[in-house]
Amino acid sequence: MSKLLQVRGLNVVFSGFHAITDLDFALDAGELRFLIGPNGAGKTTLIDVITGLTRPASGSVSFAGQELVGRREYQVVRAGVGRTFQTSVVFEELSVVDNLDLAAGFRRRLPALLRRRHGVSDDVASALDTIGLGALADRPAGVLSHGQRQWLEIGMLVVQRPRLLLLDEPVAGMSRTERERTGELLQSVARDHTVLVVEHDMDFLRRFASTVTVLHEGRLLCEGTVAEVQADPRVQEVYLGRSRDELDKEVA
Amino acid sequence: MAATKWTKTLSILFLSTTLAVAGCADDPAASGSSSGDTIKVGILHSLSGTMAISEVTVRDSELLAIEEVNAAGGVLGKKLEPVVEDGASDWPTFAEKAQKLINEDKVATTFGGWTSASRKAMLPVFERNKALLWYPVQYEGLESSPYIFYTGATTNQQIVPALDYLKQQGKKSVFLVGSDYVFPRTANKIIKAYAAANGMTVAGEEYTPLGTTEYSTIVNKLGQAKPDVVFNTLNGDSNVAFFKQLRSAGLTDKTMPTVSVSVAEEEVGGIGPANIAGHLVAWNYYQTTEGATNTEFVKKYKAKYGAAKVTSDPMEAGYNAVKLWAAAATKAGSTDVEAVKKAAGGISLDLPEGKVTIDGETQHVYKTARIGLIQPDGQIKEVWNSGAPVKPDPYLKGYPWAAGLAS
Amino acid sequence: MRNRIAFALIAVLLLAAPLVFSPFRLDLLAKYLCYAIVALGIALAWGRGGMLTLGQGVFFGLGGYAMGMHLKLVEAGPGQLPDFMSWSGVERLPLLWKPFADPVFALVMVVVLPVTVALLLGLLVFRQRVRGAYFAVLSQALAAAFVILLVGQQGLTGGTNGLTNFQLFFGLDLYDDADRRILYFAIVVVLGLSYLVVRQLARSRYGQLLVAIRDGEDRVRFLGYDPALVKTFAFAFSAGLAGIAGALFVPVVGLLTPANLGVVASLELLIGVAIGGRYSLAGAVGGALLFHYAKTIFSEQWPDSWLYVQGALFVAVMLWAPRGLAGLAGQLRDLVAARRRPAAPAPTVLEEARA
Amino acid sequence: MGTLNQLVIGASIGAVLLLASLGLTFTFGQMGVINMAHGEFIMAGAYTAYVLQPLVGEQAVLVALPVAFAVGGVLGLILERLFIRRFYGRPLDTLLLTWGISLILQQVARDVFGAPNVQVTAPGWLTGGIDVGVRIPYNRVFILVLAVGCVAAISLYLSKLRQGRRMRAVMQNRQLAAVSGVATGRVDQATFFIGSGLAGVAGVALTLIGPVGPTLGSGYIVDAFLVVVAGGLGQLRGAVIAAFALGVLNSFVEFWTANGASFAKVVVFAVIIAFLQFRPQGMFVLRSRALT
Repeated sequence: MSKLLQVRGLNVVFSGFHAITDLDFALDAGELRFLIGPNGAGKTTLIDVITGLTRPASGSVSFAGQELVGRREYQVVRAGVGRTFQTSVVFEELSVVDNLDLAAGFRRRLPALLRRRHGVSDDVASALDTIGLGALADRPAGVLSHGQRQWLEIGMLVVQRPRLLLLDEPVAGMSRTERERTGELLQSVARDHTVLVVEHDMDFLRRFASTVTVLHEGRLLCEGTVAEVQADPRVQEVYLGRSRDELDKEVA
Repeated sequence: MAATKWTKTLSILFLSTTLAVAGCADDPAASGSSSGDTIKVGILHSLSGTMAISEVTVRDSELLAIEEVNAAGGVLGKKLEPVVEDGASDWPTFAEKAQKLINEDKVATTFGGWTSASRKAMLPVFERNKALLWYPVQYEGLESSPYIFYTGATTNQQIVPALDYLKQQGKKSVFLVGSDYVFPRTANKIIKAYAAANGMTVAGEEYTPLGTTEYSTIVNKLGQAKPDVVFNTLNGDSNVAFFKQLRSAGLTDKTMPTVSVSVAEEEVGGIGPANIAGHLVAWNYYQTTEGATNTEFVKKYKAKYGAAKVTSDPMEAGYNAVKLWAAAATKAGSTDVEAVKKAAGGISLDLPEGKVTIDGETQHVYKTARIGLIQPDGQIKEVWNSGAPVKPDPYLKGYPWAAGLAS
Repeated sequence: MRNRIAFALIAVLLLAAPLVFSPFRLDLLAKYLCYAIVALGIALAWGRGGMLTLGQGVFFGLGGYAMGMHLKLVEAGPGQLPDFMSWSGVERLPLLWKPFADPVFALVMVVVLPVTVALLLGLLVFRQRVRGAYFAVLSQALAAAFVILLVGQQGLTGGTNGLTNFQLFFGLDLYDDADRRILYFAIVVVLGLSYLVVRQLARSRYGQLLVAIRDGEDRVRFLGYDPALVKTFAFAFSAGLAGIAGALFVPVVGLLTPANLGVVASLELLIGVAIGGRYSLAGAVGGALLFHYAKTIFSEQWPDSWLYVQGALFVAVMLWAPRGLAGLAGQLRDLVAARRRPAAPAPTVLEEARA
Repeated sequence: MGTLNQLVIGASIGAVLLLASLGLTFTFGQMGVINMAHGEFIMAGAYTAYVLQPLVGEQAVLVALPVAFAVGGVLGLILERLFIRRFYGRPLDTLLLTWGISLILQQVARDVFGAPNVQVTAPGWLTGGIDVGVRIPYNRVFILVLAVGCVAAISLYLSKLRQGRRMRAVMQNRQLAAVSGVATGRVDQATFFIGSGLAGVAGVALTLIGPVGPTLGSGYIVDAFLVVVAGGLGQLRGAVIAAFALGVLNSFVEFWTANGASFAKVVVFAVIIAFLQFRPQGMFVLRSRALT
């Protein structure tokens, strides 16, 4: 079976600095994959390249048989790849429902756009249900807490029915209970989507990850189940070859 | 946006505007000019914006003239009451304020305008309301509105005499430099026609946007073309930059003489006499023009506005406008527009520039053309004059070479 | 419901204005209403879309010149040249002018010209993600360049003098007060319709999308929209409104000159919106009326101090009421709320900090 | 021959543009603040030379350079402390705010110095010129040297002095600089002081070639912003190249076309729009991974 996402020979250079070097990476349809690695490993850069934000020096990114390199961001989204950012951006002046509706409507043509929203579409209603913000549906998104914003962002992705979701550190800065909720949300989303999660939080990783890819200094270090990866000496070196302090910082 | 919030805001904003505008509608000013013991006259110049530099001085001299008329007993036994409005260097504002002076203040006549554009903006307003405008600045001619009196020079009283002078001096080639608007373009059209008919060549023609201060390229072109003389129709600030850059490029009044038609005593101060001394200008009046009337005018002007002030041609033409209108109204025995118009023709007064006579047919005035040489002290010395006042000919009908210019 | 009552009330007030005002003051009001139409477009482009357009005068001018050219040709009569051409030495009617003799063509051009220029500029700059301050600077340069272009083509455009002296406007005699009243009513109707259309636009999904782009253009891009298209549409729409306003301005004021659409004029179109409140359509309309009314009053009463007042208005509004008069109520509410809950994170308005 | 002349002239136009826009690369480029009152700081510099003239005599222009730097700088500092400080992150509001301030400053100048242009006399040694086919006036050489000197001083300041390095740090990442212990408020003040001070210096230089009046600055402001836009945010070398490129473009268009001065302005605008099609961030960009 062919891969949903296939990255081949990827190189990214920022004015002399090699952020990613000769990276090959693949994702099967239906997978929930975690991407980890110390700072500067190239995790976010990889996501940036897939979504068209960063142009690689060389290499290809094929998604369901289409080449993504060279496409503009919105074209990548239309091809079926959605992403979130480390710092969540929701539209504070719009209500929660309007945020979701906006995300859901990206395939609407102009005449449909020019009409006002009447009622809530089924997609939006079910997304609202999934992320558990039904009670706040008509409040402006500006009043949401940090965790709620992240969920709303995930909801905005889900409602677009992408074939691949890229989540960049979804639990960073969250409280314990929020992390828990996010994890559950992640699992329910992963049931019918392919998901790639960039995450630092080891605890979170152990609880919710199945397969993990480790990047280090722009190269692929290893891939496997959580247990396999944790047992890999190279990973231990990368992470444990440093002081305890640094590690804490890294995973915090 | 909360729905109720904007509703309230809009209502409040609108109501306040409406009430305020309504308040103005019953302005006591609308009482009319003939009532009471004063006659209202409008004064409409730019007191703000880029043109304020020039126009404020014209307003001042017009107010001086009104003061003098009042001191001498007024017009028809009534004192003149000036209503001053600001055209703000903005042409629609001129139209708007002209309308206000006519409709709300019911002025007997209006003195105003400087730029050609401001006159063109006001012209329909005065024609529509059959009201009178006195326009005090030299201009491009080709106009003769029945509701405007032109007390500045038309082209045959300034540009043509300047050309005659240059020809007489043996200048064969002329380079035209002007600001990009109506007066320079029309003036240059006339110059080209004149040159063609008089064996002169036009070595170049350049226009720069109003307010341009970068003249190195044009100065370079001048240096390469090496004309006998530059005919300068630049306006305002551009003159300062032009003359400074001309001089620093080593082109002096000897190697690159110029004749300017928009540089008067006021402007010389800003340019710096050192930068422009020795160059020529063409006007109908200088502060140094001889005659007791002018001595008196300069004295009074300085007494009122300060000893450091200078007098210049447009100021004098504004002063003249007030005096001429007062004489016409007195002769007509009324401030009625049609009566004044009828009485105005042939009125002749001794004014600072000499004898000035209204030409009833064109509603322009007879003026003596004068060529002046800028002195190191900033004053302008007359080096040539037309001998007698020149009959105004706004359409240059009396000049065969100009046939076809005004189609 | 209350909205409708307020709208009806204001409509009635505007329609009753001719009973109260002298023809001169009515003309002024008509002129302010033209500016208010422009203000609606600016409120959409700037308030909703975050595009600070410092060149709205260009579109106002394009609409105005399209109309002015037609009126000039009607004035001159068939086969004749407009007055300014003869004194500019133009002997044959330039090709550019010929189609404007047709009233339908001219009316279409009133909208099409500004919209085309806005589409072109919008697509060029927004696609390259030129925004925020950069866009503001470019739009201002557009206004500066456009004025220079107009002034330089005296034979075509009337130069600095512009187009003046109109007596006829589609059968209305502009020298006649009764006919001018009809013109006034026409402007009131156009303003009302524009208001309704822009309001519909602002409340539609498109309007929300525009606000979303203002607050997070890149985020919207990752929702699968092309922000350049969305912004260009709003920009072009505001240009179209400005064009219509310009076309109505011409018969009201009786002239149109490059000074009406330059850098300063464009900023004046903007400041009314800023005063009234860029986020509120009604505020923008009210602000435009108020600002231009203030300009008239001040320049009549204290002409020398007008610049101080105008400058102080800019400063005061930006300093104390960035959401304008319409936002003051909300601002007070926020203030009270902030007193009660000192640590409340008041939602702030985001704008692009970088181009 | 003509080509060489126009190159030389273009360079001298470029030097004027550079001087007028140099301060903006600080305030606009480094802080993202659109200061429409920049032109009025230029004007203040020019009037400084005028005021010093009766006190100093012929060399007023030279003495005025440092004084005008201080005058412009202090004006900028006042502006920053009183207003701009509250406007970080709201650049478009700053634009309108400073536009208001520029109107007020213009009227102040009109009330203090009068509406007509005043006259500043250039020192005698600046009146001549060098002949290289075309004559380059000494005052143009002076402006060129001054511009180059300012650029050199600034780049030294930015690279060698601790203060300057802090400035660059704040410019590249305000938050990071702040948490690293840089007093960003202090740095902002310094940036504004220098940027506005440079406007003052430009004003003195402009008295040599142009009019000195209340609207002196407003004539340069649009062009100056275009230079910064074309050059790239906060990029000194971008501004230098853009200024000279625009200067040369201007001089060539003006020279080779009839009625070129009007045409040149339009061409410059079109070229900048076209240029931004392939370099939307200006000539030089700072790479950053931040979103928006």
